[in-house]
Amino acid sequence: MSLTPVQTPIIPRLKKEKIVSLIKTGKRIDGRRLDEYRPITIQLNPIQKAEGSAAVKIGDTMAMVGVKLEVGIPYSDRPNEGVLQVHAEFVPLASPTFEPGPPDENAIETARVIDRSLREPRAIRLEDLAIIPGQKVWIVFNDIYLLDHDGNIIDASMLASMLALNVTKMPKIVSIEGDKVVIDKDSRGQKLPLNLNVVTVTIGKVDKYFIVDPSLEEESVLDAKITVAVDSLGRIVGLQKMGMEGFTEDEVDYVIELALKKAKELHSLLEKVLKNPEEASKSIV
Amino acid sequence: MSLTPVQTPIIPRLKKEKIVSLIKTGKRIDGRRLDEYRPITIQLNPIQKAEGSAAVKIGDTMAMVGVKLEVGIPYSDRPNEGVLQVHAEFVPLASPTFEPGPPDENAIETARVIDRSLREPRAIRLEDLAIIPGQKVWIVFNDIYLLDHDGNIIDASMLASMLALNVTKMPKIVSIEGDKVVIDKDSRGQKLPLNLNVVTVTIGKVDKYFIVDPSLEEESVLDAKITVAVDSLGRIVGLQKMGMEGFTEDEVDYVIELALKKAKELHSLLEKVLKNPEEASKSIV
Amino acid sequence: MSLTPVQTPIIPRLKKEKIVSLIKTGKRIDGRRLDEYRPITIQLNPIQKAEGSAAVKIGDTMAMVGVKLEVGIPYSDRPNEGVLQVHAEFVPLASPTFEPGPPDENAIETARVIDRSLREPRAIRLEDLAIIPGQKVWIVFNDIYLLDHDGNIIDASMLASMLALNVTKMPKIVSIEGDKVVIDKDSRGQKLPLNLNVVTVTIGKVDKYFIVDPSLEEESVLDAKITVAVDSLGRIVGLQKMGMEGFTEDEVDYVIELALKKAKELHSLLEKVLKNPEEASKSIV
Amino acid sequence: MIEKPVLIKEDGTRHDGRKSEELRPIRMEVGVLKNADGSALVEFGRTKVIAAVYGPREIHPKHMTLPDRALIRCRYHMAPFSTSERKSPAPSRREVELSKVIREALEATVFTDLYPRTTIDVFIEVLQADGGTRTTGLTAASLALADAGIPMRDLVAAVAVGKVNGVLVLDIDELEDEYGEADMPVAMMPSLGKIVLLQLNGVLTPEEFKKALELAKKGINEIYRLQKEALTKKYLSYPEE
Amino acid sequence: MIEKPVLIKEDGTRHDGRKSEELRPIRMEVGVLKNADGSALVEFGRTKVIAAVYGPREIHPKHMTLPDRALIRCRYHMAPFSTSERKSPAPSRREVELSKVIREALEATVFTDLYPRTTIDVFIEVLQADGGTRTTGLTAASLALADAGIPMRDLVAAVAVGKVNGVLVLDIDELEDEYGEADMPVAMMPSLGKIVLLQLNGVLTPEEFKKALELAKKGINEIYRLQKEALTKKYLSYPEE
Amino acid sequence: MIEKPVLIKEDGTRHDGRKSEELRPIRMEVGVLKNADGSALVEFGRTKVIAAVYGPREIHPKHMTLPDRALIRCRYHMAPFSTSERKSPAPSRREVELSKVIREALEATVFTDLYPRTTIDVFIEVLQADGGTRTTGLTAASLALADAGIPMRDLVAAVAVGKVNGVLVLDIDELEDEYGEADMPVAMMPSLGKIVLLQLNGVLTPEEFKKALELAKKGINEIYRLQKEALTKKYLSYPEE
Repeated sequence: MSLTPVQTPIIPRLKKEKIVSLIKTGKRIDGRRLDEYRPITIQLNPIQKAEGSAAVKIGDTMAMVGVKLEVGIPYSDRPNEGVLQVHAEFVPLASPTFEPGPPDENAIETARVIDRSLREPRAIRLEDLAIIPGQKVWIVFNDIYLLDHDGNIIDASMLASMLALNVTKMPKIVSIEGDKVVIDKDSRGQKLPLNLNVVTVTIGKVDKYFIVDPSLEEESVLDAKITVAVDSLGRIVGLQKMGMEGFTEDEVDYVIELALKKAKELHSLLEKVLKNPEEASKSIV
Repeated sequence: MSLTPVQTPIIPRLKKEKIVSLIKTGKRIDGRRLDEYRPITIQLNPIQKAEGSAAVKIGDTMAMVGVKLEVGIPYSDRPNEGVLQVHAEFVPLASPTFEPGPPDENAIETARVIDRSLREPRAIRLEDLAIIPGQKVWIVFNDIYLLDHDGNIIDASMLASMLALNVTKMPKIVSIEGDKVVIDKDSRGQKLPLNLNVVTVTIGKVDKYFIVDPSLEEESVLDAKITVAVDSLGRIVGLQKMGMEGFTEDEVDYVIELALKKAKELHSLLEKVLKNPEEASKSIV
Repeated sequence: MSLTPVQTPIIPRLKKEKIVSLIKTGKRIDGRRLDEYRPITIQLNPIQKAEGSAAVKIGDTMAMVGVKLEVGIPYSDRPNEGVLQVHAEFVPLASPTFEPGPPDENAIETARVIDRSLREPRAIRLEDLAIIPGQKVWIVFNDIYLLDHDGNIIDASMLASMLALNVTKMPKIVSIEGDKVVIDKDSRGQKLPLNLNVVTVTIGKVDKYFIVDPSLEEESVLDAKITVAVDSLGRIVGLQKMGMEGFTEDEVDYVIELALKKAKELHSLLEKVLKNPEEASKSIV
Repeated sequence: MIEKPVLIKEDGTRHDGRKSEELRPIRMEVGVLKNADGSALVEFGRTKVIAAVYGPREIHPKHMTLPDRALIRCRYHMAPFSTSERKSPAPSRREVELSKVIREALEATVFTDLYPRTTIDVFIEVLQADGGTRTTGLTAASLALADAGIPMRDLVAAVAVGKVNGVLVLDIDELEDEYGEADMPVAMMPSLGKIVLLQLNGVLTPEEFKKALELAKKGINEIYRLQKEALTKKYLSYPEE
Repeated sequence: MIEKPVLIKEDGTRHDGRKSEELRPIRMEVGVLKNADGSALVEFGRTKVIAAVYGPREIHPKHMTLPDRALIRCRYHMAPFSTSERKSPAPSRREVELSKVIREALEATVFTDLYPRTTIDVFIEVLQADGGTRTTGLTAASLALADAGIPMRDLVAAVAVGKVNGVLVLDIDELEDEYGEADMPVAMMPSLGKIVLLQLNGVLTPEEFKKALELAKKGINEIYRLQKEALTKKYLSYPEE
Repeated sequence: MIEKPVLIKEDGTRHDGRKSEELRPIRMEVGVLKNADGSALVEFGRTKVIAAVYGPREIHPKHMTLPDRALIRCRYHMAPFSTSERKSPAPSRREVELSKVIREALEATVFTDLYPRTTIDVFIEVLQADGGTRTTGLTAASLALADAGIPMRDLVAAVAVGKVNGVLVLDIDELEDEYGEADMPVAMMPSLGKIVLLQLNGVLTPEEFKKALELAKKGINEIYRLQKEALTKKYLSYPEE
């Protein structure tokens, strides 16, 4: 069952009013423009034991992704393709409001939005991940781990996922006998085959105003928000409207246009980081 | 753990007293005789995607059953037989007192009483449902779904199960290679092989009086009840005493006799419906 | 999550004070010496359906162990060895403070301490329990069932485990075809192959004093305790410090020495019982 | 692996004979359950969904109470026999997500501040799934809310638009969803012109997205008309029966 | 698949040498546990069950309290080593059902209205299962209730009757249950002549049913006698020890 | 099955070049998270753990409140990508046990009686597991408690000693743990000389145990020094930044 969420942590009413009134004058409480992301910091491969990993900070929101590859069985309706599994854990370390336990609806939604945004434009070349067609394929686990929650979890998680997938190197296959595949986790060879990159842009609505990359304080005053997934070809590859209010058609059009613009910036950032990983990667965890 | 149930929804004491005092004069609050069922309405095959299905209304109690067939592995102690799985879900849509979640003890008891009543007289010819003996057999899922609860869930669920099994057509087997069985869910051929029909008759006890097919209001005043499963040969193929009081031997004898009589009526109804499905089937869901 | 436990059942403060003040004079509330076990009673093979079983009473603490053997798949990193599985259930019958449900942290800790104490010194010759190396091996289930809790659960559970394993006889293998192993549960042949015996000695700390085999009342006044597992060669094969206080190094040294001494007594008891099972085994359950 | 079926025929019609902008046959019935405070059965083609509303009623446990508004609790759930492969009754991740987006869509329309300290429970059971179950469910849920007499800003009407062989089509069914390129469920409060549910599972260019949204709106207006008819039939025609 | 064993020999005796109307050797011990307020160990042949009662005691959480009577909570549970194949410790559907029918049988005899706002907890642990575990468990539970000093209308005594090779037999064991045609567990409050548990897992003609019930009653009276003996032994012979 | 690697080379050094009594490179950072009241990141070689503390804060549900002291809640948890084989996110029995022994070690140092009726929550997340995760986690947790300003009797510093090819070695890593003969995690309040966690997974003679404990103490004193440095760096060097 999905329940109306209780607003926690409680942001004082006065602060909320200030956030809203600032937005109405085109300003934000942390000094940003309405269409501006917070500073983005990136660390590549913080986890050597993962086949690929990345940590991303957008402002104080910190998300990690570890990619693991294992040999498994394909879905029966896709016998010749690898399997992508996206999971997200919002561990209680990340926020005073998170509880230990299995993923709640927000963590599940985050994982599923990112899963679809990767799957639909075929960001990963799953068709190249069959080992024994129909029997054994690579399972790609994309595990999202949220370490600090300061708003806009999805965009940080998507960026970390895309970066981790880009730096993933596949374990070597040592031998295949019958349907037994032996791999060597400790020696990694080829890069994970990708077709293209995807980013998400999340835009919040306050009254008639729209803000990019809402922080946690700002999320508490949002009427609703939309996450738009955009691939490196400029196509819309995912959409998720969230929150307890609606959008007019014109508002949706505006949001999409703004998202396409911001997505370009994020794609540039991605490319820059991946071109010069040593330079661009900072120590986060 | 099983706990003394809390009586909900609370029926006013005055109403309860009226129900009881009426029964003591041989009458019932809805005008029925003590040994009379409420009107029974039947819909065959409301769910085309199931291999067989039926909806049954007894008064306002509405139960659906969908039968699905899948290929699976036999029980190790019955390697040459198909597998019957009966499950019941009392979804929260059906009553203000039902909660979402896994089946509670009442749903489990309902499913198990029906399971045994089908299994013991070999209502389904499970021995004809082996595909590759010892390795692959048909799994028959008989899923009971309660949509509206107005008392006497078991009899409605049993009737719906028996009807759904009678109209079930088995998916065609496309190919068998080694131990791999390929079936075509979209083309159905043979009928599910049955040996006989089974119905249940539930009789409630109020003081020294006995009522057939208790409604929800009546269930709130019952001391106890017995469900008797009777097959088309007139044999007793299942018994379940429920409720927090006992029966004398004489009372049990009376209940059994009454149940055997009412079972004949239900068997006639079953036959009539199955002989003229178009005519007898009404739109329920 | 692990939580500070609530002290239940509540032992009156006066009684606690008495227990402590007695200990400080070298005495115990039940008249024992500080380094003395309560009387130990043993029953061998109370459960004929288990491959081996034992019940042990230490004072009023009663623990049973049933050992079952099944054919299963080896761990991938130990393809040529049998598998040992130790589980403990603290059923609600055993104490007013136990709740039905999956094992809590205390039951899990007990099972894991005993598991390690058996595994590390290779008490069971797991290497002799492969049936088809790499494919089928014996799974040894050592199920601990606590029936009455009067303190020092671990030592009673360990004793019962060691005895049950000693009297375990393995089911006969009827046939092996390919990777299919057929066994006959009803005829048992060879003994389970063991290398050595292990016992645990649990010692509680109260202020600067140490008591062996604390009873439930005594456990309520302990600052902390240590369980020392000792094998029949006199080696330390497991350690677990428990409770919310620390030990100095000197205290640890003292505890270890005392444990080694008491372990010898328990090993003698074990040997005596196993040499004359008929004589030594009493009826417990 | 089954071969991809012909989804758009040479004459431009779809595999089931519909035109690209045509809805499936729709059936709506209001007040189909006795116990529920409100209920509705809605079919879009073979997709069959039943929704029930209980409330406003007391909340247990009490600590979940909201002081200034009604809590909305919503469960989207599929019957085990509703799908081709039997569905396990345990709630899947998909059902958890859909329960959330459906609840959020309904939050926008219910006047929850009229019933503080209560809960309004919405239960959606998919009896047969043949594409568009979330939109059919949302359409049924808003009818059930109306049937329960719960004040709303507007009904919610919903439909999924798809892209199939490059063609945008209205109200896709399961086959089109499985082999098509995009599935975009949309829900609106039609009189207020507000989009309360919007998801995209697939790939669209910005231009295609605009057209798809227009197409959804067209379908939603038709569904809205049918919803009002169904309510009228139950509540206004009553004396004539 | 194992061949069906000979269940009724030529001389009419059963596989274990019993006559058709003969009980297995029965052992009953009352007060076997220290912590429980009442307890009993009962064996019917190799079937071995221990029952404990805690209460009347306070309920947590409080909201489960019944204002006018004691709550009864009952758990029937099997030890993992009690069966031929190891039983997973998680409660099975069978254990859930049996906990319910055992609880209902006990509800009929306990004067629950004497202890409003409390709970009486009955825990039944099957240590070895060789047929008739629910009836053995119920027999043990009613002894444990008596041992806990809880006022009851009567003891509950229980036994299962079976039909094996067409013959009605008393107190069936696992082998007879597995290969027989019917298993009918019956529990009674013998002095009051009330049947408080009645189930049938199998096929009986109406005539057979009548005879089976008579046979059960016969066994129950004998079990009842043993129960009273066991209680007497504990409570009356005490000074002699 | 992989062949056992050379763990102690001919020159007495270990597989990674360390001497037997040498710690891995250690990194400690305090205050790394925004939301948590206190936090710390600690690395022992490739083992990387982050710990956060929330509290003292209110408890939900209320009935868990302790009247005379703070409740401590502690969770040791591994990220799915932290291990060679992906770890399922559901808590394992191992994680349940380690949460308990870590909590008990912390109970000994926190002045819980200063904050009655509150909870202090300690969350330990293993980001990369390469041996010694519980001791690294405990070291991080005590830094996080200090960072949260929670009064403690002493810091807790911890390390695991191993026996590898018969040699006692300090701060074993995963490879040494897997192929070695013993793994003994030890945690102390170093200034108070109190051992607050002690486990042994392996076989030691009484003499070896004594030596192992001495070796652990040596490592713990070094770790303690680094902890104090890390806290000083954060709190005293602050004005210089």
